[in-house]
Amino acid sequence: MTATVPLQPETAGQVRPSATHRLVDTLLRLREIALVGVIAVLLIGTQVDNSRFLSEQGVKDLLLNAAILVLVACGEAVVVMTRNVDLSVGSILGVAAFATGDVLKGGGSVVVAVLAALAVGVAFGLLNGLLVSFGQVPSLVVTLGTLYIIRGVDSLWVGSRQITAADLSPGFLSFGHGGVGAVPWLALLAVVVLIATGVFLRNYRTGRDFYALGSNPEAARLAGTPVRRRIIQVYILCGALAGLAGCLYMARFANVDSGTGSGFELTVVSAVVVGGVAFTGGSGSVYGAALGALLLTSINSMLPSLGISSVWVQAIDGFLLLLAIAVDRVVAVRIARTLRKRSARHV
Amino acid sequence: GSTTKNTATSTSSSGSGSATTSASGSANPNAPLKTGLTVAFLPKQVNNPYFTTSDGGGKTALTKLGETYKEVGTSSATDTAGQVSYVNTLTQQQVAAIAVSAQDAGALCTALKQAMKNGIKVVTYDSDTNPDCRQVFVSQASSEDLGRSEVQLLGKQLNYTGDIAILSAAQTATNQNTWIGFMKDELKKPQYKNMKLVKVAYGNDDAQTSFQQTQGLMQQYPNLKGIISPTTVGIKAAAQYLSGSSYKGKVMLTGLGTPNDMRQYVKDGTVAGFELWDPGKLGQLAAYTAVALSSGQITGASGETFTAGDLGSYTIGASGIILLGKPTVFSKDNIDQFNF
Amino acid sequence: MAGADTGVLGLAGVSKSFGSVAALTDVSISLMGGQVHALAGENGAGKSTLIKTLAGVYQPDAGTVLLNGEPVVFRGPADARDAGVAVIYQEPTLFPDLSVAENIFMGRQPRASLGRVDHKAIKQATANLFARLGVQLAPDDVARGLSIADQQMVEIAKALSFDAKVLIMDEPTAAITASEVARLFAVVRTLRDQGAAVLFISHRLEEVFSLCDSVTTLRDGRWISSEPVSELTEDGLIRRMVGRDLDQLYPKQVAEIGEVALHVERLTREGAFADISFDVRKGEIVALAGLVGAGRTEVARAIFGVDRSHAGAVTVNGRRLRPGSPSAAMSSGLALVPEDRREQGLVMDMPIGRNICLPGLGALGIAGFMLPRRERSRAKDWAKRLQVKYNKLADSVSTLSGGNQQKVVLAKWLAINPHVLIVDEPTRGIDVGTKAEVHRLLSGLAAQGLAILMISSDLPEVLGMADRVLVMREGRLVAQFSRDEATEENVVSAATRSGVGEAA
Amino acid sequence: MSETAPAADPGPAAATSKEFRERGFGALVRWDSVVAVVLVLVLLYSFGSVKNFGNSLNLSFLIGNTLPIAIIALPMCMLVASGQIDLSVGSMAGLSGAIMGALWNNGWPIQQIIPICLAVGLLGGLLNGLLVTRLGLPSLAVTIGTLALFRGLAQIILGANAVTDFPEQYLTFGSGRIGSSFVPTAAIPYLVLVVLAVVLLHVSRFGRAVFAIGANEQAAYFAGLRVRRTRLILFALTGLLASATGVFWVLHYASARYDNATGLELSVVAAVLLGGIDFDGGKGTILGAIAGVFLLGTLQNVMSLQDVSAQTQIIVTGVLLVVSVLAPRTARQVRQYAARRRVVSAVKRAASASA
Ligand SMILES: Nc1ncnc2c1ncn2[C@@H]1O[C@H](COP(=O)(O)OP(=O)(O)OP(=O)(O)O)[C@@H](O)[C@H]1O
Ligand SMILES: Nc1ncnc2c1ncn2[C@@H]1O[C@H](COP(=O)(O)OP(=O)(O)OP(=O)(O)O)[C@@H](O)[C@H]1O
Ligand SMILES: [Mg+2]
Ligand SMILES: [Mg+2]
Repeated sequence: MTATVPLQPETAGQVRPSATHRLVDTLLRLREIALVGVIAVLLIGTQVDNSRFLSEQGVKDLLLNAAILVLVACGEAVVVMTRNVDLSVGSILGVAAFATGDVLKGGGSVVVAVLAALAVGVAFGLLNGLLVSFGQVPSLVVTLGTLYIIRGVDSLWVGSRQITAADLSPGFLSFGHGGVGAVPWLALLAVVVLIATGVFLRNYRTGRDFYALGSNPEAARLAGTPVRRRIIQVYILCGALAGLAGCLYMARFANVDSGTGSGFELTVVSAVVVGGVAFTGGSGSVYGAALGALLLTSINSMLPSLGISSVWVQAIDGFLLLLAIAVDRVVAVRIARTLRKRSARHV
Repeated sequence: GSTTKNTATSTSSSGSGSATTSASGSANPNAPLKTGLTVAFLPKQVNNPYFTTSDGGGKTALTKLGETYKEVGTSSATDTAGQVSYVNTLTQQQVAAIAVSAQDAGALCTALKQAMKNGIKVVTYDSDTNPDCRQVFVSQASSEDLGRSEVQLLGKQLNYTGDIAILSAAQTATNQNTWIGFMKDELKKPQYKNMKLVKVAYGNDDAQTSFQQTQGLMQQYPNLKGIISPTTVGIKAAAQYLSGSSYKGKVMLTGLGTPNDMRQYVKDGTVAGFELWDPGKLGQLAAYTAVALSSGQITGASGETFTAGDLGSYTIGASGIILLGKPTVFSKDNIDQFNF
Repeated sequence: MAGADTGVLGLAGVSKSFGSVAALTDVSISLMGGQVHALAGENGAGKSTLIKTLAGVYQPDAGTVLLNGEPVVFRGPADARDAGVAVIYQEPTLFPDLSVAENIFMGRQPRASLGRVDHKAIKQATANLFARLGVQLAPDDVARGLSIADQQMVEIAKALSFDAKVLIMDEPTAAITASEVARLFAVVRTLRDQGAAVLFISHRLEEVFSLCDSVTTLRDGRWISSEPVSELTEDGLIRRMVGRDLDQLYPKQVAEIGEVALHVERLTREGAFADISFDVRKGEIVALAGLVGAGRTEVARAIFGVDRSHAGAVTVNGRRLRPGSPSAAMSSGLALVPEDRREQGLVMDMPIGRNICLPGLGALGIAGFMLPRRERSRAKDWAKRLQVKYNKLADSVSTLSGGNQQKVVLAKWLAINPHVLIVDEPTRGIDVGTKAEVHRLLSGLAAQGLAILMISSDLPEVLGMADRVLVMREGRLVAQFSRDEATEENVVSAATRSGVGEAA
Repeated sequence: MSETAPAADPGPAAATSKEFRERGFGALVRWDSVVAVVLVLVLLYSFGSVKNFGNSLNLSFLIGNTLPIAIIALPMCMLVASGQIDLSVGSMAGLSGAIMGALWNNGWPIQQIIPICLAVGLLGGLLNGLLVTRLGLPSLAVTIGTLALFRGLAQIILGANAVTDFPEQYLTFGSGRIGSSFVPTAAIPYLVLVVLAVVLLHVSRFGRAVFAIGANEQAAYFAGLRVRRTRLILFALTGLLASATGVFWVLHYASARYDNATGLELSVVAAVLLGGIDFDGGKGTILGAIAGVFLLGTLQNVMSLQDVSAQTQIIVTGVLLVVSVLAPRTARQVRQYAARRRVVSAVKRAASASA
């Protein structure tokens, strides 16, 4: 401290929050906690009604259902954090899935197949990234455009061909549904990718740049962030994850045609939004998005398991989605108020 | 099925387009087949392997007869508005006949009547519209045959005991609902007294949804022994789920599927047998019917007879329906003979 | 060209225009190491444009940027930064979602093993910077919701953290009070003594004279003069800027003080301020003074209803206001000129005219339909009264210079003829010439019976304009002075006196 | 906004995405007029050289089939200008159709059914609006939720039924045309709606508030505008017109099913985007939205007549969207690059002179 400066403000008198208080504050601030709560309530509620719901096979199914969505939502979340959006993920997933199948059908190895899927994803991600960053044009329009373009290219390429289980090797197929105990390989892969992305976002300059870019693009530019490069990078990441997800889709469903992944973008966007990643950019986490994905797929697994007629499923689905975001919001507001009062008392 | 109120005659616009009027024109069974006609196929969805096979059949037949084949359609199976505007476009283009698989029994009516009014012959195949909006419906198999035979197939596989469920496509799918009606009726017979239908689930012809519906069935009904899925998307999703789950081999699956889709699951024992008609033949028959209509050999009235190339001779049944024939049952023994 | 006296950073013959507006014409300047250089000029003279050209934000249309006497091309702000240039822009540009610590070190975070960002080091370094500047913010605080003054302090901390060879500051002091200014100056002097070149912009002339060694004046985008400050008087500087002599700076008119127009009683908002009671009478100008963060802006917001108060009441002309409703406040004749012009005062992408007409749309049309002619005449009239320097009324506000934007904000609210006017930092960034005009205008309106509550960090302005001065500290009203009692010492000591014997 | 953009080249700093469209072609051209001109050109070309395009039956098909998108585009344009979005419009149209079918099956008179459908639309819109404005939820999330909810309700209400037998004169209204001209009967009320929308958005006080709210919510709030109420009204209007579209859909296609108008939201969004409405809010014109809608509709019609495959049509739609944002931008970028080149070479010259 420089003693030369006059009018030293008084800091000694301030009550510092205790360690436990701070822990509670941090916990309260974690938006993800609310989501975990909502998911837990839903799962436990279903389990009470139907004891087979959380059996080994049941848990496995839950995780399998979520894995693909988690991957894509993770990539989408990063894009959304930079105040952009990628609506073309469904189309990319479709092409990548077929590319995987095409390689495998032609007798290619699994490694080549995965690389092909990633390459497809990276290529289209790069296309999106270039288009968006080239002119700093609204990503919503651009990626809605590439949604159509990539889907059209897919239909032209695939035509009426399809890849079915008979075209795939047994090893690849068992990768699609096998695993250790109740944890499928696909889910493990998704979790690894998720954590890697999370760590990258939190602990690396490039990751922090993504947040900065979404929080205030103008300020990011003034701070010397290479805006274009970062935008291209997030789109490549998102494309690559969508490509990888396409590969997993192939393994999981063992059936792709030119329509695979249509309309998937809306599910992905809902997962991201439910996961608390704001479309205004700069906030949220990939873990939230992953939880959002888990919540959505859990709802869809839960309803049939409760024996609810399919006629009702969609309405209940929508209702629960609204309920989840509303509860999340109310809880967040309450917490903010509590924290404010607490800090008011500390002054 | 559809609970459409029957005031059809009053809704038909300006009368002239309705089936009754065109059927009252005279048929000349010996009229020569015209050549150079353009017949347009309008499937529920382009790029759908099933429809590509059936329309391919149509193309073969038309080429043989010296006609022009074309296929247009939407890339989504639920884009009814898109299908309507394709009918409109074909009307504008003055094709000779349209062979259409209707996404919606009612929504195409106005447009199809417009087409008929403009002298275009309308054949529906695979999925019908209201009877007064087309001249002939080429039906893949009798709904009754399909419904009953699937139950019989599953009954044999289960030794006639155990809970069963149905995994259908959309709740609105008219043909599915008709089949399910006959399945329920078949189950009333005494030999099925130990088989209980516990649930009809809907997978919306979407792989993921069908998957989750199958999972739900398993969790909800521990004693479930068999599933009938009378839709190609549903049966392959269910098969893929079962083949990778602990229920493989313990729960029997049958229904309607294509041999190519199902080959793997028949071989690995997930599925013992399923059935389907030959979609290629369905398309051929639709094409022959369209040409016969355009050439004036038939008008669409019941009782008329015509020859459909090497498929043989067919007679139009009640309310303008032509039946393709009995479905084929596929199993380990014969599946490798088929490729579609 | 290169030589010992060329300076660290400079411009040679630079011109820059925006469409038909020439912001800079053939301007040269040179910044010397170990010197604080002032840049003076009216609003819209081209000061910010000059700075952005130095910082690589704009590329000059003609002329060159010189680094150590050599021509360089800064392709973007990153290039300038890498060359050792740190900039505080006129408008704070923070990342609202990130902590202030991250804001300061974005893009150049210290790293630990495996290239990981060292979060601890960032916090520590931020805490040190804040201590040096006397900023009472925690490194973990999120930037969203910070007052303009706090944002400005974070920007200052950011610029200082660079250890830059050149420090450029565009009106860093416009929103902060004397004590923060004193701290900032102490730090800047240290940097200067260590050999840094500093470029400083302020419309407060006394700051220019107390801090700077030399001064360059711009007028209408043209270079007028560069000279040592010691050879100049305030009047001389004003003459160079404005091109003429100026009238009295705080032209206080005598007004008849009428009945109570604004009555605030026991107003409380948890976490911001507590138990605030005061009156403002017709014809009276009441100033609310205090340090940055004392809660003045929060009080204004709560009175106007933008924030919900948790206890207490506000009465305007005898009518009690519904809490939390600006539209109700406005319909009873209350108006608030907010301090954050970019977020709250203006719709930056809308035309100037539309902005001026935004409040009180009702008076500009018939039965809900707008009458464009009425809109245009209101906008034109008020733009002229406040001497806004603009090209076309249809230009978007974002093309105006900072001070001219502030004039639009004032015009917007004065145009609706309120009964009670709350102004928060009304002359932030406004040049001396127009400032006098604004003061004359406010004083004249008060004389016609308007009640004014004025929040200002500019102490001379407070003392020159106010009939009464209320002083806030840490969310409470701690003192009240009449116009005669109010002196600089009184107000400052009331605003800063530490906790001894203070009313609870 | 209806003012012409200034002829300013603000340099890279001010080149935020919000400004790019207008700045793109300088002061000469506004994006919505570009779209309108392109539409006129496409029409002229089609009349000249596309067989069967110009006859009145085809034109009436074209207009009739585009009307559902065109109706919803009106309130959507305003909603987007206020910075919000409603993705539930297709489902709301489906729900209103389903209610129409179910009530008709139960023997209700159609004169009662239609007001009920419209009321449901209003309520649905209010639900969206209340969740967004009162709870502060993001509209994207809310309307993805109600997208599923409304469609689900439609399914519950009408189930598998398809209702087709509505009264003749209503069906004629839905699909008929005036005499043998190319104008569908329903186009007349639509024109009235267009006039109302233009007045509301571009002439009235309400419209001023909408743009201000969309461009800067906080500043609008500080100016005493009723941010939440304005948005609530827009959501309600959107719901109302979505349900009106549902009614029209049923009459036009003579079919009430729960899955009517599935996916309509994406077509509306694409058309509105093409018309130059900025999804950041604060910008857009009704003219632009309508031009966008009919440009897409016309292109699809023309391509179908020319036997262009569905896949290719999809690609063309996509390319059109991308070009719509990229073209103005590219022109700008090229200009900037040239300017920078000039400066750099000037500097080089100066450097070599001093060396
Ligand atoms: N992005 C822009 N587009 C168009 N004109 C601009 C832009 N930025 C600045 N100008 C114009 O350039 C001139 C100089 O503006 P500048 O911001 O440099 O003034 P300033 O000296 O910083 O004024 P102030 O003291 O008010 O901050 C003004 O006339 C302004 O309207
Ligand atoms: N941009 C905003 N910033 C802060 N608060 C806001 C904002 N917009 C709305 N609010 C909150 O909304 C409430 C009222 O908003 P507004 O005046 O826009 O709506 P209204 O239509 O007048 O509502 P009401 O009918 O309840 O009076 C206030 O309590 C305020 O806290
Ligand atoms: Mg400035
Ligand atoms: Mg303040």
